[in-house]
Amino acid sequence: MELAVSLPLLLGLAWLLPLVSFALIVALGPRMGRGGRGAGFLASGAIIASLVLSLAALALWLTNHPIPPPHHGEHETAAHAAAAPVDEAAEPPLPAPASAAAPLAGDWYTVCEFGSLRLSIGYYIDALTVAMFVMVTLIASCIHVYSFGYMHEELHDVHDAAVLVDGRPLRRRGRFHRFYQYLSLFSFSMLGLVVAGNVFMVFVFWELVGICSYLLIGFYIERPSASRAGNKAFIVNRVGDFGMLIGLMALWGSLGTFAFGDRADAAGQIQPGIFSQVRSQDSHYSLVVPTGMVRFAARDEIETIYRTAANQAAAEAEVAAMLPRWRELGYGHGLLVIAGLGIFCGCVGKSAQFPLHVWLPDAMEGPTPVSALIHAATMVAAGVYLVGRLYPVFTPDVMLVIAYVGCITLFIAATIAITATDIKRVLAYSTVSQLGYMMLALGVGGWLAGLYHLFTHAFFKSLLFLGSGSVIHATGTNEMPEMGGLAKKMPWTAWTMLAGCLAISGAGVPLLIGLSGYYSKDSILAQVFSFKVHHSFHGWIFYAAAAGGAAITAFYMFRLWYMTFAGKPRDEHIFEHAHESPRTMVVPLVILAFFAVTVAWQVPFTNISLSGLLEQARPVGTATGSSGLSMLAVTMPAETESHATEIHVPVSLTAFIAALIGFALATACYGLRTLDPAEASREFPHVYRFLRNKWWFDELYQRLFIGPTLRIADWIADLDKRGIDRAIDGLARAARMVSGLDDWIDRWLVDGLVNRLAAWFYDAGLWLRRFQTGNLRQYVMFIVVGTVGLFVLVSLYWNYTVAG
Amino acid sequence: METAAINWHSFFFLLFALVACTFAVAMLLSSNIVRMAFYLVISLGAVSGLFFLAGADFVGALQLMIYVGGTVVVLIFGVMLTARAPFLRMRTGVAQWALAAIVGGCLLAVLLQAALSVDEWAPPSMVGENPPVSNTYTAAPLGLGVLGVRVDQLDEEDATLRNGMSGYLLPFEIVSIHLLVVLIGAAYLARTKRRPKEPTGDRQETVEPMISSGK
Amino acid sequence: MAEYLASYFDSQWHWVAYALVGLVQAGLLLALILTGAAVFIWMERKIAGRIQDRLGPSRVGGRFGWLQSLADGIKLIAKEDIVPAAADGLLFRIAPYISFMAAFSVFLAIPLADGWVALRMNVAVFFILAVAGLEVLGVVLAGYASGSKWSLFGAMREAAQVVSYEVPLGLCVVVPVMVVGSMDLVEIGRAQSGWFWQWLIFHDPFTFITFWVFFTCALASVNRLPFDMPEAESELVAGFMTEYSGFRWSVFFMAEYTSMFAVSCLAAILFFGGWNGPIPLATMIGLTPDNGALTEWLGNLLGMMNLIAKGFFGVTVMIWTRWSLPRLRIDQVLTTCLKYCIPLAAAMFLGAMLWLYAFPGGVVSRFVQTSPVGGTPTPVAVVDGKGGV
Amino acid sequence: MTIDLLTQPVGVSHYLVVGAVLFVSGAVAMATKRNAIGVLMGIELVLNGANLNFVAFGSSYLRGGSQGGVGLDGQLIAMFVIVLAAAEAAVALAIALNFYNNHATVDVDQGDELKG
Repeated sequence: MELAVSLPLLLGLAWLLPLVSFALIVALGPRMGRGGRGAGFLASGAIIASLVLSLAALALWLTNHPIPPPHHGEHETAAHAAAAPVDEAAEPPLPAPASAAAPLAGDWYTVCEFGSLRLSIGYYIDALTVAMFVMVTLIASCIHVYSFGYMHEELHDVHDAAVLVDGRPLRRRGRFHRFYQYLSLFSFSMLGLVVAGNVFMVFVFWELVGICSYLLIGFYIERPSASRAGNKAFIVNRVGDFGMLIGLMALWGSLGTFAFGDRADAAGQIQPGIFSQVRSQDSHYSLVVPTGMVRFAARDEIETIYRTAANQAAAEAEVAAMLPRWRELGYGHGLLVIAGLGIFCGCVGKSAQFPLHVWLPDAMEGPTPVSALIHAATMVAAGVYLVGRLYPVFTPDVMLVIAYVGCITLFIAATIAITATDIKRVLAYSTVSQLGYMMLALGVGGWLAGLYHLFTHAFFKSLLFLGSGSVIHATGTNEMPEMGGLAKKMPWTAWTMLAGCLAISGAGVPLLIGLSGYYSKDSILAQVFSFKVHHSFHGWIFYAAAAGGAAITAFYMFRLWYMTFAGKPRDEHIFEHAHESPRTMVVPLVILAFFAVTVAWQVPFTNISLSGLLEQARPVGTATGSSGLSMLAVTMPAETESHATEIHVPVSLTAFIAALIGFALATACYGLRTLDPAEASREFPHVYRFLRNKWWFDELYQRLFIGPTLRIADWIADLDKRGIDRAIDGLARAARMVSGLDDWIDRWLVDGLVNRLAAWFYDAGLWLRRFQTGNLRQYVMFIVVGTVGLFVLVSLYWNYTVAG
Repeated sequence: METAAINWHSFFFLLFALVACTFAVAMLLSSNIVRMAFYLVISLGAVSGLFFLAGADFVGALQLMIYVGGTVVVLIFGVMLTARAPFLRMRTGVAQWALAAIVGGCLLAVLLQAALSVDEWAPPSMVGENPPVSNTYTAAPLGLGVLGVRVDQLDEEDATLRNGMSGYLLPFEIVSIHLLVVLIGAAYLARTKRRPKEPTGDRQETVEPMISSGK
Repeated sequence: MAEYLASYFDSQWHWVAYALVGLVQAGLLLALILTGAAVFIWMERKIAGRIQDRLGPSRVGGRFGWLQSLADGIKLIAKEDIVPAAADGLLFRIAPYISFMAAFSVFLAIPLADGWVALRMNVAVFFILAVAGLEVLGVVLAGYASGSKWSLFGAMREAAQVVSYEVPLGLCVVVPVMVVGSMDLVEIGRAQSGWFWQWLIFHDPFTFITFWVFFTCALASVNRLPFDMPEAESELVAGFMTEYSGFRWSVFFMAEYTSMFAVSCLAAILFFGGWNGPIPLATMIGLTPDNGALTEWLGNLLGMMNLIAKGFFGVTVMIWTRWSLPRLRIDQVLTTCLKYCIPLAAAMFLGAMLWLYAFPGGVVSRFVQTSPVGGTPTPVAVVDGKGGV
Repeated sequence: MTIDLLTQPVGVSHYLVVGAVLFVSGAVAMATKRNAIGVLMGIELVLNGANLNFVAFGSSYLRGGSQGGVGLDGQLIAMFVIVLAAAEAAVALAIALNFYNNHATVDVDQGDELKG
């Protein structure tokens, strides 16, 4: 089958299977096996089938688009890169990308079409889509299987000790099936978000994953903290989505299309999508303000032209002639920036970036597999994914904003993670921090670096979360100070988690080989370093934050590991009861650990590697550095520049040393206990409290937004009560007076008449009542007498001649 | 004139009519409920004989089956409901009897006057002939009549009458549904509920379980 | 026959001839029934003896005790006629005759051979069902009039049982009526002339099953074991017959055997070809109406013997059943009727209807390629415009 | 006279007279019987009287074999009356039983709670 047919088919099937599972579980739910056990099998079967289909799609993609051998400058074979210095000058700027790896864009189904508004279920498939599919389905499969062990309590009635009803633990029915129902819905939504072929569809599935997140955070709905966290996540995301809507409106209002790719309409005419409008072939795929935006911005002038021109054709010609001029004048540039910022605003919400990052740590109220799947590996990465997907739209200024947001986020989150004691919270802040890394990389032009980190992070972070879940499952607590020494009790969990810690810290032999995090983090740092070449001020800030962040990352990760698994048990009771998790939970851990270590490696004896695959999906025209359309004169370095030896080598060493410092510090404080962390917190009480209270963000928002909102609401309520209600009361009083008058008329005039009549009838009835004696036999007599009487009457008065 | 041969049809008519009327009046005059039922059965049986004589075999058999059979059930109820004192009598006052007799007499007079005053209803002049009493076919024409095919009106001049009016299919169906509803309703009405205190009830209690065992 | 006799009288005395003929016919029928009853009682005692590993009556009348019933009868007639003090005298006295009359009246409409029927009716089946149902009247009256608890219980049970079983019985009877297309028993008998595979029981699987339901219900409606609730001597002394003795008691007894014989004859006519033997012997040796009145008469005589033999066989089976099966409880009796017999009969009714719809000509005659010997069943309801057929 | 009756064919009027007697007996029974079952029996008699009339009107024999009257309709109506009378009897008996359950008697004179 042709690739253009088979790929959408495969991915479409992989996408819809979880929906089928969801629908079936909704319909049958608790009736599927004992305690709804069947729901788990169904959902897992669906997602594993999706995984198989996605793998088939990947194989199909790779056979049709072979990855070229990694030439010099390719990142993951660092030794190779070091051996063959990059000849930057000899390499011409990348031309238009090879059409071999061109994305497949199209529609499965058109929902509706109103004029230029065309809503459709479409697809946009490139290497990134395929890779995301494999990653999402793989991790989701692991988590589905893992949840069999983790959620087994939900198979029967649950006593939730966290919620007290009348002083006793709440007893409720198990929700095993519901958990899998939500997981299926989430898998469907996430895959839909990935495969989406237009911004409209992206938005729909964006909200769908949001609602899944909301439902799953609030899975233990009886716990006030869980329902509050769910609401928080939902509301905070609304703030971001509001900006995203603005961005979407800006795009659609000016470009007239939602679709990413080009589409041939019924007449065979090519309808350009967003990407080809922003970076058209005419402008050699560099970012220009698209014609639509220019015309939108210059609509007053165009109107004038149309008023003055002789006919339409002439007016159109004049407009066409004026377009370059307007473009030069910067018409529509603001619109493009607004579109980019708006969309990024949505990504900020979903990916928990700096101002809106507060929801993610609270989202840890949900079950741990959910945290691993949604709040670490996939959904929160959707923001990064969307930035990567819409990369061609962002102007350098927007990119700078993205970079700053990412930079701030990564630093803040990393610092908070140092003092957190809840094992899941540490991981949550780590996630926020890593997402900041990705944003930073994308912001400084490192498209590949950002998305690369997305993939590697997905594996090791889901691994870490599942490991923490395993620990929580074994100990029944989230607090690290109550753990310790668990490595003896649960070796599998401990060692797989160690692999995850190493991966996230970027462990490896510099310039030679490392775990997956080593490659992605190195490429981010390299890109930042390369950016520093052009903008030393911004660059220094970014670089310092990134390198410092790397050190802090290593510190808090090993702090976590040591506090949990090493040393002596701090709570003997918990330690006694700890045990290794069941096989359904350990096997996914091992699988994910394998991928956390190896996902960035090249497949032996082939050219296949993750970075090579992603490179195929690089948006047209973003490979080269650019400085166009920047109001702040920002120049984005080309990503290939970062492969240069003079960048690569120092960055590798910096990263390695930073990680080493963090590791050493953690070992000293928590492993060997030569340094007492408590002492540090005593010595810097303000810093400690500052970090401990998460930079006072929640309190700040309380003061800034929530408090004023409540005050305004109070005020409006007052207005309602005092002003509007009183007016209505007065009206009602007047109405009562009028009705009192009516009442009098009704009672004395109308009713009086009717009552008098009724009284007469009543008297007549009383009189007639005497005939109803209740004596059956008397009635028979009445009937007989009546019949005879009638007969006599008829005989007397009936004219027999008529009757014949 | 030679005395005409006896008309057996008339003979049996007189026999059955006499039986029917006699036992109807006997039922009226009796005050023992079981005897009343017995007289009623005989009266109804005689009426079914009259039906046979009128050439309505099917209706006659139906009368025998349903009425007479149904009266057996009435009998049982009579036994059941009056079982407290074996031969319970409920006296009716003489004045009421007199009143009923007067009114009933008036009604009878009116009806007889009507019955005898129409010439068309007078006996046909077929002295000494015995119309066939049996070997009539009534079941099939009745069935066809229910369906709207009238075999008795094939030589009718009015085409609308001849070619079938709608028949009685709809009433027939309604009646069948009606019967079903009545059965259910009767079962509902007669179901055992709380009972008032029995003044003297040994006989009652011995009868009751037997009836309820018929559920 | 009546017209023939009447020709010897003056026209005003014709009624004497008619009355004579009527009396003679009734007497013949009565003789048949009474003889039959006597024989059945003897058979019952013999069969019961054999089944219980005894000899039964063996002395009266020489071998086999074949005059035992007669001796019993003489003894019963000679007994004192006792009416209890608490009884309702009139009803107590009249009740046995009502029962016997009902049982006897059934024979009015049963054709003993082709055309040999006291009163040929086109609704004969219906008539028989209606009249047979009257027997219960006598029982109920007897039970009430006896003024005895046992009698009342017996009568109540009888009423509940018979009224319930009339429903499946009627449904079963409708099946052969539907197959033949007539309620006239003579027509039904004629429709089965020929070889035994023309019998209605072999007409289709549904009629086959219907017969067994019919037989069960017939057993119940004549109060034979295992359905003899009204008598139930182990529970109710003798049920409605407790207070009876002597001749009245024997009348009840005769009524019972007469009804047994009647339902057996009815079953024979409805399902087993009536007067037609398994082999059309009469037709083979030329005893048909075509060869003159005498041969017709002889053929009919043969047919009558045939029918009586079948009726006897039916009664024998009933006796056999009685001494083989234990008695049911009253609730089991009614459960059998309402939960099994009625649904089964209704299903058979539907099935037979569909079968007729599917195979209008019948199946057996289609496979067995012999033409019916006694002529094909005549189609019913040939409308002649006078309401007759 | 007697001989006349025996030799003359019967006509519709004869039946009507019998029907009238039955009807009046029934009506008077309804009016005089205090026993609910007796009242029911009176109703049966009344219906039978009416039925007799229907059959008589529909019978061709009673008209010397000639057509006329109401034809088959008479028998059909009689049939419906019989069937509906069975239904009526079932309900009436159920009511009587219920009445008995509530009043411990079947004297209809006791059932005058709804009098005016």
